[in-house]
Amino acid sequence: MQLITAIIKPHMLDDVKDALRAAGVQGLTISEVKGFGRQGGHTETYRGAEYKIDFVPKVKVEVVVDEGAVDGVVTAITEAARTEKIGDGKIWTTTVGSLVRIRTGERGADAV
Amino acid sequence: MQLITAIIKPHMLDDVKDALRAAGVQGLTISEVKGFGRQGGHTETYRGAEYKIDFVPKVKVEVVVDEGAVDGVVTAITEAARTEKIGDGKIWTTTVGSLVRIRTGERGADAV
Amino acid sequence: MQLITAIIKPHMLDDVKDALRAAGVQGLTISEVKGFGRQGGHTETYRGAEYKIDFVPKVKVEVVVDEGAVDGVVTAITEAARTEKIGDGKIWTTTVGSLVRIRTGERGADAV
Amino acid sequence: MRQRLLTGAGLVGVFTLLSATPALAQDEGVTADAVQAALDNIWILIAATLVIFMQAGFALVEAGLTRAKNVANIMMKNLMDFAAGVLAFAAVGFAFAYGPGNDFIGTEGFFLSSSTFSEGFGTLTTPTFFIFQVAFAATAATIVSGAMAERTKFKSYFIYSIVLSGVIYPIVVHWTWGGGWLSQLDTPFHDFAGSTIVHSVGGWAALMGAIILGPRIGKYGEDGKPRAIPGHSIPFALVGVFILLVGWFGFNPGSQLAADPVVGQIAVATVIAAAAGAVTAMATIWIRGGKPDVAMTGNGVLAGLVGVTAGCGVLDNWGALIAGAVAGVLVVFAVLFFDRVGVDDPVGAISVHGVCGVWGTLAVGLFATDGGLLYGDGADQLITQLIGVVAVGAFTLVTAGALFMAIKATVGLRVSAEEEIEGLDVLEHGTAGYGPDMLVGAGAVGR
Amino acid sequence: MRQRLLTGAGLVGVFTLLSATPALAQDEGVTADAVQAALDNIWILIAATLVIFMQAGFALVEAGLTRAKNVANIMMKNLMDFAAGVLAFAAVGFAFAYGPGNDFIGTEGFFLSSSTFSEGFGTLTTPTFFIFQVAFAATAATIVSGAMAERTKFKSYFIYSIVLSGVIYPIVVHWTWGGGWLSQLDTPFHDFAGSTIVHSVGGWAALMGAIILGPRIGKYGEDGKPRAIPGHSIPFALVGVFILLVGWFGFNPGSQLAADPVVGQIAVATVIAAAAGAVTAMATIWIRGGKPDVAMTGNGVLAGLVGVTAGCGVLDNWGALIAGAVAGVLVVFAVLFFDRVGVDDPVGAISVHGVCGVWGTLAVGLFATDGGLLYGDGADQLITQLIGVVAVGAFTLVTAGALFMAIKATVGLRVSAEEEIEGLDVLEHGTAGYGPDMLVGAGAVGR
Amino acid sequence: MRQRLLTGAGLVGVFTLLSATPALAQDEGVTADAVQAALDNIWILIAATLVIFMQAGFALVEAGLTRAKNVANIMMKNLMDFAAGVLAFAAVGFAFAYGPGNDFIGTEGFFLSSSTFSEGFGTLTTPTFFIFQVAFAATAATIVSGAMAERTKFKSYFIYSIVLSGVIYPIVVHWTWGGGWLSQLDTPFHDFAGSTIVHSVGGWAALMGAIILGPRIGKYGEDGKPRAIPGHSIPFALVGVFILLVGWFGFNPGSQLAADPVVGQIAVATVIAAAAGAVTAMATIWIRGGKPDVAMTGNGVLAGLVGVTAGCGVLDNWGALIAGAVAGVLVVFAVLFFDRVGVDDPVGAISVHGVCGVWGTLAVGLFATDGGLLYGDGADQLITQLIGVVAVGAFTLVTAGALFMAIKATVGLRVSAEEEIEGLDVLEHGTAGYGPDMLVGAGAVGR
Ligand SMILES: Nc1ncnc2c1ncn2[C@@H]1O[C@H](COP(=O)(O)OP(=O)(O)O)[C@@H](O)[C@H]1O
Ligand SMILES: Nc1ncnc2c1ncn2[C@@H]1O[C@H](COP(=O)(O)OP(=O)(O)O)[C@@H](O)[C@H]1O
Ligand SMILES: Nc1ncnc2c1ncn2[C@@H]1O[C@H](COP(=O)(O)OP(=O)(O)O)[C@@H](O)[C@H]1O
Repeated sequence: MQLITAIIKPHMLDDVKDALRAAGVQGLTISEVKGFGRQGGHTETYRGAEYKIDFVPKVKVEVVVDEGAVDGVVTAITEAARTEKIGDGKIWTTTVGSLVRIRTGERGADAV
Repeated sequence: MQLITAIIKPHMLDDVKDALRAAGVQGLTISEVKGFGRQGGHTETYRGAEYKIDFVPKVKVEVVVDEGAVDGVVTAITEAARTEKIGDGKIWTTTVGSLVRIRTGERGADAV
Repeated sequence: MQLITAIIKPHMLDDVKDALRAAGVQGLTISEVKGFGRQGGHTETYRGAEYKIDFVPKVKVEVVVDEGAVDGVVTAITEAARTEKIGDGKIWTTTVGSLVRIRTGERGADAV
Repeated sequence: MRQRLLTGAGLVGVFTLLSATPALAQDEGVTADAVQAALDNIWILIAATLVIFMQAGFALVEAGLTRAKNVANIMMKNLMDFAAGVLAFAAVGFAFAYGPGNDFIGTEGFFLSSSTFSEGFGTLTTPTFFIFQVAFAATAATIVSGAMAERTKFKSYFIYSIVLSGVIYPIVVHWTWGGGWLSQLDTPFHDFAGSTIVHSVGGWAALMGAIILGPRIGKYGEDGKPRAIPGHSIPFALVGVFILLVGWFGFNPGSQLAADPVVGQIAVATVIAAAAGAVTAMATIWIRGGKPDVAMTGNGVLAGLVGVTAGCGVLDNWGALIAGAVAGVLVVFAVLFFDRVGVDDPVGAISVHGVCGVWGTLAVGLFATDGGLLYGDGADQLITQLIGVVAVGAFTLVTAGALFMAIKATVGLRVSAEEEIEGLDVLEHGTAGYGPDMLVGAGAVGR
Repeated sequence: MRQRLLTGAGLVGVFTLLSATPALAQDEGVTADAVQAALDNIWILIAATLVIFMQAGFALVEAGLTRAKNVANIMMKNLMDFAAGVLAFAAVGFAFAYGPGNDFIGTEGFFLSSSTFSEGFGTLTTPTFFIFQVAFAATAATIVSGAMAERTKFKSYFIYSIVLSGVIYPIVVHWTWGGGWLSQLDTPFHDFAGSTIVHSVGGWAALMGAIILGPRIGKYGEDGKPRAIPGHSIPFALVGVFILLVGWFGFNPGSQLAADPVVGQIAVATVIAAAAGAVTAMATIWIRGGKPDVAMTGNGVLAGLVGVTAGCGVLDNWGALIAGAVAGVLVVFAVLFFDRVGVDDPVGAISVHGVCGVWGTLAVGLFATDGGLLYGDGADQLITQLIGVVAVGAFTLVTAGALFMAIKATVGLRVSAEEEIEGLDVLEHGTAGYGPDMLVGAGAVGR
Repeated sequence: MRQRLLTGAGLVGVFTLLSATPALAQDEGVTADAVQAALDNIWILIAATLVIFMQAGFALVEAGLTRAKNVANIMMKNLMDFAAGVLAFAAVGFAFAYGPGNDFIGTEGFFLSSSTFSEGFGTLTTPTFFIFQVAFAATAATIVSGAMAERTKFKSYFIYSIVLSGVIYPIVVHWTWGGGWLSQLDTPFHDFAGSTIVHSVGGWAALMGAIILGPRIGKYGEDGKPRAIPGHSIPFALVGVFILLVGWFGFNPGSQLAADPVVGQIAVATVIAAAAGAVTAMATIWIRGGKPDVAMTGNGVLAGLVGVTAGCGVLDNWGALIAGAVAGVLVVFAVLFFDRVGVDDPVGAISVHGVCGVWGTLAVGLFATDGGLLYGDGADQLITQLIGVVAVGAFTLVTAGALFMAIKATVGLRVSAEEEIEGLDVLEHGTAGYGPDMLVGAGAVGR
């Protein structure tokens, strides 16, 4: 099994969620993060003084999926989250050793 | 070493923390996340209009432990976080290559 | 490729960011987390009653880097985040299977 | 007055009597008439202060019922329609409203010209009268910001608010309180404290603004169904409601324009209507939507208040109760209606001030203890009230509509979609309205 | 009045004099008595407005000292106990309190019957008197919501508040201000602005409510020790305290029920007691707890105010200082005491209003410059004060207790444990009180 | 008074007349003079209440413009400078200010000694006069907390505020309103409501405090350039501004110290200056910084108000407009200036109250319709104004400077760097000002 982690633009979340559902994903976990990258931050002004906001709000999506589903899910996210503007984000995968569903204690693919 | 990641119900956090301590865990990191899954969201009403809350608040617990401790810790979390109602969450493990304690620069098992 | 995850003290973030930039890192993602560890929490008082704050605010830094850069980056973070007081945090690494840049669909090292 | 100049706040020396103050004059004996005049002026100044306090109430209601990313913008709009409104009303509005002229508009007395207004207004000095009137003008103007919230360019709103306070509202005042044609009908138009003159002017301008702007991004689903966009702070909204309630004790009783013991009854009518509006609005949304919605109940209080504003001087307690209770029901259905037909009014301003303003004005024709249809006094008053409602409504819809179209065609009315999504605070004003320690990740989740 | 109906807010035409206003009447000469009567009515209306403003203060204090997940609920309770209270008091409460009847209760004058109350109250018109009294009734009712916060069903609270404003509080008023038995003792009971009549009625009802409800989930550890559940917004709580302080300048000086220069001294006593309460509460918690706790100091201000409310008309500055200072100490120990014995009062309402209300009432017997024990005038007044405290306390504890038990047995008093954990906002009212951009992950961490 | 003691709030029985109240007295006929005196006292009490309400305004402005981690601390400072200020001013300040003595300081009348002040102040009773004056003292004191926010020890601030309210401010009052040397110049110093006496005293004390404390950690980059540290809540800041605006209608018109119809004009001058200040400050920062900054516009309102405070009794509308408009420009440049020279004033208190206080005082010398240089009356008044500005400025800078140095040398003035980074709320007061459900991870990100 693989954990797919995607950093996306916050306002693309609904599209990504829908795409993942369409791709057969039944569960996922998201969190609010801030990103630093090529997109750069921006300068704000307050009472005449400036300050730099280096970190841009992003949403992190985490999904554990079966090996077989990895490519499909990565593609689904890539397409749904793409605006073609800088800062669209990244997706990476890591290998999951074991997975447990807390409610039932099921393990492995059954737990997804 | 393994990184154990658990998604649990927020109000089970105290129990999980106590169980982990009892299992010999000395450190852990948590964050606030939102989950999407079988549990489903719920509908709220505001000024007569409805809207759907798809994401349910969850807490993510991350613990890095020695290989030997993995099973015990996973079991401890599973038991402590279980309410047997849908939405209890997941636990997964990934392999950690190296671990450093920033304060001392210690590496590996010493750093846990 | 490797995902480097660092748990650091919030007020060291600026230093860590600068050190990573100096080490050639072009992108990273951070999030607000809370940590439990040797540092312990503290007791607060409110209207004459006490309560224990077990979790201490921390910042989690995640950076995906090429194999070759891992050691340099880990060292950079370790040095920049160190205050030598308890609670400085941890760094761990996990292996990334694949990495995609959403905007372009680039994969692997090009996507970093 | 030289003397006063010399003595700071009036104390010439320690332990001597105050000099050159009315206090001294009293030693020579003041007349009861003079004291009554002083009392009238003091009371109206206090009432005006209460009405000005309503600006904080409006700001809080509107801020509370919109999203955190636009909070600085909405506060700023409320501040500036007051500031710009005061200057515009002083420069030209007051002359249009109360200056000598024809039946339609005042044509003299710009810049508060003291020669034009040398006689004062009854026992009220011109400044006292002005401060009360300018507070009303600012109220009319500020109603609109809520309906246009979260998507209007700041610059454009600024222009609108100057024209409304300086021209549109004053003309309506001239027709009525200013002695113009509506006050000269056989059965003159009766709007004691401004259900139509103040509130529905604001409400209709808000309607045109909301229509011409279009709804906020995300307000309607792909199926065209309205979606809730919850406000970011119910406590702000309800504190705002409380403050408005308090301010209304200046708004309604102060409209007596004199310190007359009758103001007690006006206040009682006001509080009964507010309470009734709260209870019926709560009951209505509870029955219709399954829960006692808090924001809607807050709207109910305001609906009750607007509903009794026209009649608070001529309704008895039962009349006030009905005026308020009906307004509380009406506001709920109006909010649902505008939502359904695609008019996106984040705070319910059109329903509260427009719809209930109309209702309150008509209620006078029905329930006035002297002149009301239901008190057996015939339909004369009711017909006049209808004429007033229609005339003021039409005038405001047309002029405010033209104004917004003109602004749209020139400086533009709406911010870019990107700015709307990001929030107006950063892009229009430079910084977020909440510090990074308060504002959770751009409200991304669950939007 | 027909004339007024015709002329809107009183202006018949541009630049003619006001018609049919007192202003005109003055041309024929008003009497000084009439002006004083007008002044009395205006002043009491303003005082009533200040007291009504206290509703915002209570709402903010209670919202600030409870958790974000229940903020809409607590605001709504504060709004509805005002709205329902106004209607209940107008319908029956005012008659029970001030209507003709026996020594225990008024039995005539329901629905503000104008024939019953045709004579007014001294120089005050019945409406003016009513608006001041209804504001007091709402105050008594609203005290309770804080003590029962975060776990009470909205519907049940709504019922409670109608009964308190409509029946329980009015009966206590009848005994005292209404001329009933406590005012007819040889040495009549003295409670100038309501330490007992308003505040401790609220406080004792709050005590019964909190006991019958039981503590919030998580308030007591497994060892039975109280745990702090910090409020979500100290700024709300302290702004609420400031607003209450401001409102008290209507509450106490207004209770003179006339525009008499003596109100200045009442205000000075009030402000000195408030300041003293703040300082001593801060000092007490600082010494006991190691830090100058902000919420407790806010309670200290209110304690000082409640402590001087009974005596503000008869204490000199030193008496006021002591009344306030002792209240500031008392409130801290009372909060700690109730916490320890398992009565969970999230905002300290029982301590502030109940305990300090008793203290303030007794302080009259000790420090009244005329009649006080410590001024050598014997214990008569003190004994009467004790009788009043006990009688009112017992009556309120019994009736409020019975009321809450009855509600518990029928519609139920407390929400389900799940709802309590989730927060009352979503489940009772449909939406969270804060938008998703403000509310951090359900307060999960560190709970 | 015995009678009153017996009868609670004045009702001896149901439906009997009020006994022993002015109402009864009136049956024997009151004189117009007595009614005017009652009116004067009532009005000044109301004005004082409005001024006391400004405490909430200051608290909100200061809380809004600083960070969430220090919000409880700033609220507490605002509360305690009021509480401590009231006690200190009652104990000694009032005597220093208005007690008999020499041209420099009052030396009798401590603890509001009733024998010293038995005659009252004109028609005002001593308590009425005191309540108005103590509200002013608290205003002067509270100005400072904003400039010293986010880094001052609570204990040290507490000491400062007692000395300012009890000694420094009263001495300045004695020189002027108290009949001292500045009021005895050939052309006496004119500061109607306290641009210099109240505001610039606060402003200069704030300047010394900010300098002696040094800037907050992180305010200046390694290059020495000022960095913005955004406040955590613009809505708080702007509601605070609205409240201050409302309070100013007690501050300025109340300074007439009598219920004179002229207060209407004072209020008009006040509102025009406030509006002008808002507009010009907005325009200035818009031109200079590219965006209409909200916090700065809020400062503009306050600048306009401070700018007209000295002259509101002697300026016509045009004068008020200029006073306010210039203040609005001035405040922006002053804020930028102090920022640049390393004086870290998080809320702009020095600029608003110090700089615009000076401007407002000088504006009297320029624009007073009677005595102003630009009205052709020569420079006498202007020179006096300058003398007053310099004398009060020098006195305050020296005494406040000495005070802060003394505190620094003894209990210390500034919290530790660690505490400053963590936030003052937890370490000084025991808990965070916001619950865990509101406060995002210690504001770590983007700091
Ligand atoms: N090496 C990295 N490791 C972790 N996160 C990264 C990395 N590079 C970029 N990110 C995340 O992806 C986001 C987008 O990256 P950015 O370089 O701005 O644009 P793009 O996605 O178009 O390349 C960043 O804001 C950051 O959150
Ligand atoms: N495939 C997944 N990947 C990541 N997180 C998941 C996944 N499936 C579920 N989750 C997380 O677990 C939580 C609980 O899952 P859910 O399907 O609702 O119930 P249950 O745990 O009983 O199966 C979700 O809210 C989500 O946060
Ligand atoms: N085993 C672990 N797994 C995950 N996070 C950990 C672990 N141990 C510690 N941490 C994180 O590192 C932080 C610092 O650890 P702590 O034991 O307090 O001090 P130190 O870093 O000096 O050893 C903790 O607050 C927690 O966030």
